[in-house]
Amino acid sequence: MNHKPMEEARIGVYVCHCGTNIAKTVDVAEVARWVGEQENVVVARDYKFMCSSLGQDLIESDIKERGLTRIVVAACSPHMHEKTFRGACQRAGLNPYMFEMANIREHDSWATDDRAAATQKAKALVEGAVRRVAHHTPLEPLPVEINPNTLVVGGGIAGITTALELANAGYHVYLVEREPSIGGHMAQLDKTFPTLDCSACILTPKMVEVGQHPNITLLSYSEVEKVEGYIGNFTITVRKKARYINEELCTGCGICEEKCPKRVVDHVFEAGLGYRKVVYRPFPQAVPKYPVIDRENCTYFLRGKCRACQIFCPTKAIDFEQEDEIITFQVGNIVLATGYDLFDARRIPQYGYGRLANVFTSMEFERMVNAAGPTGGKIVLRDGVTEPKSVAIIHCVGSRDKNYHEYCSKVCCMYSLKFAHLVHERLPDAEVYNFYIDIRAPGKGYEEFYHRLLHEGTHFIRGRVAEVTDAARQPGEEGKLIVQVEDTLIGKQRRIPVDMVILSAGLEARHDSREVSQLFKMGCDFDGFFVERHPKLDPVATMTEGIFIAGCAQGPKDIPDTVAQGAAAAARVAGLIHLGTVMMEPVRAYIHEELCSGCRICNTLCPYNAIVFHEDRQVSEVITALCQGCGTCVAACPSGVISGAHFTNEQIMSQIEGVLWDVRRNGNGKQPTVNIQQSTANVQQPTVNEP
Amino acid sequence: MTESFEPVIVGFLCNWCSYRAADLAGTARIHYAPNMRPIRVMCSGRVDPQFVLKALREGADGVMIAGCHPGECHYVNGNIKTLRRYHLLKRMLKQLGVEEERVQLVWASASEGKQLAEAVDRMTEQLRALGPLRWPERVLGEDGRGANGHEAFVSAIEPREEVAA
Amino acid sequence: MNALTRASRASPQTFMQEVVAATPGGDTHLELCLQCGTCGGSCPSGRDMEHTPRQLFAMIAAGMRDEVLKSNTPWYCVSCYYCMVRCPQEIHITDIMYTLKRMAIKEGYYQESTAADAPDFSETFIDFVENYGRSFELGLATRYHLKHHPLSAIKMAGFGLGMLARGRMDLRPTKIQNIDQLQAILTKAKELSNGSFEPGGAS
Amino acid sequence: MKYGYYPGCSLEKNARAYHESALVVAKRLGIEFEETPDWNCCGATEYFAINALAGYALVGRNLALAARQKLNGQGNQLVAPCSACFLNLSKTDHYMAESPELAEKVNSALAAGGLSYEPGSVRVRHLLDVIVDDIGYMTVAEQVRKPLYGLRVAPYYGCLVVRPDYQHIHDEPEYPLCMDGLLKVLGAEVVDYPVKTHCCGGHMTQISEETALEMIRRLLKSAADYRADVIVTLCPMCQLNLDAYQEQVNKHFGADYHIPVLYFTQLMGLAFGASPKEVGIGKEFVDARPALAKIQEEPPQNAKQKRSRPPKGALPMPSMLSHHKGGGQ
Repeated sequence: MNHKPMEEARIGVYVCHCGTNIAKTVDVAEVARWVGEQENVVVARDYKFMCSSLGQDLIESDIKERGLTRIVVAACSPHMHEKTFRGACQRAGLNPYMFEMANIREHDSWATDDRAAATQKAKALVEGAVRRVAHHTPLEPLPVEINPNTLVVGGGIAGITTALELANAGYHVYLVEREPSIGGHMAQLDKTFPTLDCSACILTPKMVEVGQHPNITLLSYSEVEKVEGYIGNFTITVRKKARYINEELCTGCGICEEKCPKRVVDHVFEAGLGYRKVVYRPFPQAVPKYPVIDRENCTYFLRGKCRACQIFCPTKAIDFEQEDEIITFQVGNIVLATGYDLFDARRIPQYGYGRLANVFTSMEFERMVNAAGPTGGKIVLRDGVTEPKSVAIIHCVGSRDKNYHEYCSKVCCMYSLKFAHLVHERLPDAEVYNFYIDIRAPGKGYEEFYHRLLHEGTHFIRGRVAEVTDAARQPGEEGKLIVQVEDTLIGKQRRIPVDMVILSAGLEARHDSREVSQLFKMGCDFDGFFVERHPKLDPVATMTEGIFIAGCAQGPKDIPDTVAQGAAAAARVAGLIHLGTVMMEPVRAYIHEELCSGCRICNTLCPYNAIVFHEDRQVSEVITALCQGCGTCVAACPSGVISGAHFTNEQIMSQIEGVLWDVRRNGNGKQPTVNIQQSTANVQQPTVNEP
Repeated sequence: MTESFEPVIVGFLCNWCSYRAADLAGTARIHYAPNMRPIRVMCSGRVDPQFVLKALREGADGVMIAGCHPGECHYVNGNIKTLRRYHLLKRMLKQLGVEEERVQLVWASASEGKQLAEAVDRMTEQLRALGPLRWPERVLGEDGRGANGHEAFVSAIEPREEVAA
Repeated sequence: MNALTRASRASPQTFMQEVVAATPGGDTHLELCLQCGTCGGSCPSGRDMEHTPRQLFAMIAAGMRDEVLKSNTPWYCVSCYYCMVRCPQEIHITDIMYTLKRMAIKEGYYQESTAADAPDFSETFIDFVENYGRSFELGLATRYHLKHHPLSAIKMAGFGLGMLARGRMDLRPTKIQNIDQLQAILTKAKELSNGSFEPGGAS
Repeated sequence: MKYGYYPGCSLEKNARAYHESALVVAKRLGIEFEETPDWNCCGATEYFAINALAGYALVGRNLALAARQKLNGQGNQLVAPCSACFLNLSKTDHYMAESPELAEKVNSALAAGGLSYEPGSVRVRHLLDVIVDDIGYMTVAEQVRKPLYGLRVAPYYGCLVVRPDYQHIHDEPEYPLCMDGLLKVLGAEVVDYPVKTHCCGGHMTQISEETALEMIRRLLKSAADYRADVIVTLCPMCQLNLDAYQEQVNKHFGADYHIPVLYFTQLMGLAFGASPKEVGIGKEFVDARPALAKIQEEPPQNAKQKRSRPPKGALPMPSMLSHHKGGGQ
């Protein structure tokens, strides 16, 4: 099984310096010189920046002038520049799949300081690519039509923005929201920083627009259950949960809610600070306007009695018999805007939330200061009447802490400043303390807002709070909550007695984000946030074609950033719809029918059911449109008659031989005496100089 | 600088998770042993046991197969199939007298650059301790016909023309 | 093992590397200090320390060797581990305090600190352990107090009588049977740690 | 169930009451202890300050001896009732596993005495954890003969059993509830003691009396503020500091605290029907008898009443996270 390269292979190899990114660690000139001596290699060069237009010109002119039939570029990760160089090949008239990339930056020069070992590894990677490319065959990308409808998951400000952008551009959108109303977290807020505009005033018109838009199908109180297909052709199955309200008949008059005799603590919209009825709309401006019966708490469902809502409903819209509805539809693209969960402050017991009555979370405080909230906007202690004379606001609760979340939640500093302002505004005599590690105020008008709070007389104490306790030590502490902290600017431990403590809880990924990412077959990082295609250059696309992300589902961010990302995702989707078709990588499996034994092992292995068995001919066949190119069937075929385009056995076997050039017993390499010195000292600081 | 044995590891990295984990390790400038030479496959499920045997036969001292975590496969469950194959392969290699540590299956998501780098470091350490594989001597025996009385077995996985070469 | 730990173990160059190298048990994460003050805020004896642990870490990073080793801070550490479990960067603070104590003793710095007696308490304690295999409260209290606080020794005498009266203190130390074995182990351990403060240090 | 038993120096002497009551309780609960032969001191908080490797070797000898005990075929479990002993034993085992370098050096030292220790071969347990986790509240409840009705107790855990919790056995290092649950099973009224995991000062009484007395005062004040009759502890050092120094605290701060400090095993023994003498009552400096006299035959009236409803107009109170503990076998 010695894989002889095809006769006509004339290979050009280009070793990139990437400035000093590669050249500093890998002896690029030596690699180019050495590979020039290898079989089938006609041209071998090293060059400062291969991805530059001059670098690409080099490839193009060599193809034309030297009659190259295959190209290898040793540079960065193919995820960075494979497309770039394929383009160069194509412009020179070479099929773009006659190209292979060797990753000697991310996988080599950046991963070690040892020049000798890095150079040796670079040679191995380049030789692997050279041997592989010799077996490449011309391939054509597969065109796929794009269905112009789009699914948007999540009806917070991110999803609302995406849906409206697309709908206003004339495209149809299915907006799926889990809760009874759209609006998301933004609907819970009172004021928004730093301009202090009223959150509801700017959000509710957009919610209404969504509810009335002819291009938007709003599926609230619904969840996506199944996602099938691929870019251009997704089939979506949604469960529309029973509201027990006939939407045709309901006018949204609210009488049912008024008459319902039972109330429960509202842990969602009111963040646990207030109550709601069992038949309820989360808030008066809810979109859609229809209420929902909370089956778990409803007296009728629990004991078969009551029916107060049904008795009083003027339009007979209450329907206890209603069942969940399963809806299926087709879309071409998907935008996930599923938002965030607030960090559960009870996980840090030393801050006392759940034990000490007057410790509140930030979301509780948002509801408290909201004029439509449980206290009508009055700032009071848990007893509902006493106004606090002193308030402590603790930053970084659950954020910037390896025990919980290592990342900075980005919005807490600013909303904590906003809270301080609101306390000053409503309780002018109250003392306000902000306990912070660093004040992070990067944004338009943000730093200025911080200065405004300094002016308003907020006490800023730099130190992460150690604990909040009711254990008084000194006379002044009796009956108070004591915030114990190191004032790091003084270098002394301080104990500040206050009446009220607000915990500025961080943002975390939705508790079920992992399941959601699996449902949509896309990536989720360690913290549970969805992974973008590129952190800088492609922040709304994902690794999965046709699936985009927006808002806090991707990572903590404030409203302006969320809106920008929602609109960006819409623009990306609109671009694809406008294009009508996309080209897909032709990495697909193919069964050589004449050799197929009909054992059917591959049939059950395929996760996409893309392999059908023809009873008449007793052979299996891959449906190209369904195949995603994973290659599992290729590896499993006992007769070895399934080939995976661009990942054939010959290609991989040759690559194995190549990467082992120096240790092969049959190969041209001598037994190596590689001295790899584990570098220890002088660990480099990461530098930001990616091209 | 010490004159010590440096193992060569062939790494089969899945395009969606582990390959990107290795990219991330580089981007984050996490330094780790340069002994692993990665080969990209679309899914760890594409790793044919033949590839592993080929690599060991061609002089690698170990093979690392790296894929997405179970339940996070880009292709639904390709990695589960890898896992099953891996266990069968391990059993076979054990019979041939190849130490367990030489073929390892690792899960690394795209965000786990550090974990992947640590896995490479760990495996490199283990193989340094084990020493070179020396497939011909160990598996084929002096006469190239199988060292442990596995002639038939060996001939099945070891194509004849190669043995002769 | 992280880069700092690796570099420190190989050949400590900075004061921070020295401290890391002398602290056993995996990565100390000392280099990750955010200066947030969780340690200083949590410390039950923090009010009597000359420097909060946080300040000490900044001083270590700044290479202020003399000031760090003269500080009373490590000697006021009560090993309650509050700082260590609360530290958002998972720094092994308590272990680092032990390291600083060892370094201060070795270099004689502690005599200048306001907790100059503390090392002697530890040494008196382990002296009994090394000779008998068990601790001996009466002996410890008598020897330590007579040496350092002769006045309070009188007060302590009452305390000791109370302990004796309640059967909570013995007049003679208990000796383990195989004291030779223990002494051989400890001698060997000290020999192994020679030249460094800790296992796995510079060698 | 058979466990190795490492009493430690304190239980031999000043915490004799802990030792005696632990044995009484163990017997009633069917726990069998086999003392590790010829154990030595764990070094408390002192040895690591002088020589770290010798400190680990000192503890290593105990682990090596415990590993040799070979108890009823099960993986050896070693119970240490003293917090400092518990921490030092589990810390040494943990760090030896974390750092092969440390393990190698400790073993070279142990070899000088003909011993060796493989990290992980002994599972170090604290007595409280054994009673709550292995035995369980149900079994404890079955043994209660004289419930502690009417006795208000402040459960005091101190530091080293709950922190740093190398083995992740504790429900919550900041606000543990397992001993609270145990004391409730005994019929006592458990106060929500806010400083339950604060430090008693350890050896600070010997280094800086001023610092130490203040730390002890805080604990006594909080117990008094919560009107506790007894502070219940699981650590000899905590018991000694709070009990033996209480008089000094009173003198120093002009206070008047009289709060007896008992081991949880002493209260368990009493509830199981043992005599005060059997469980070492009388060895404490602050006499426990007046407090124990408050124990009633019947549960107090107020405990039977339902929790009073919050006043009208009050905002809902969030719940605490619950960690299930005390399931038993």
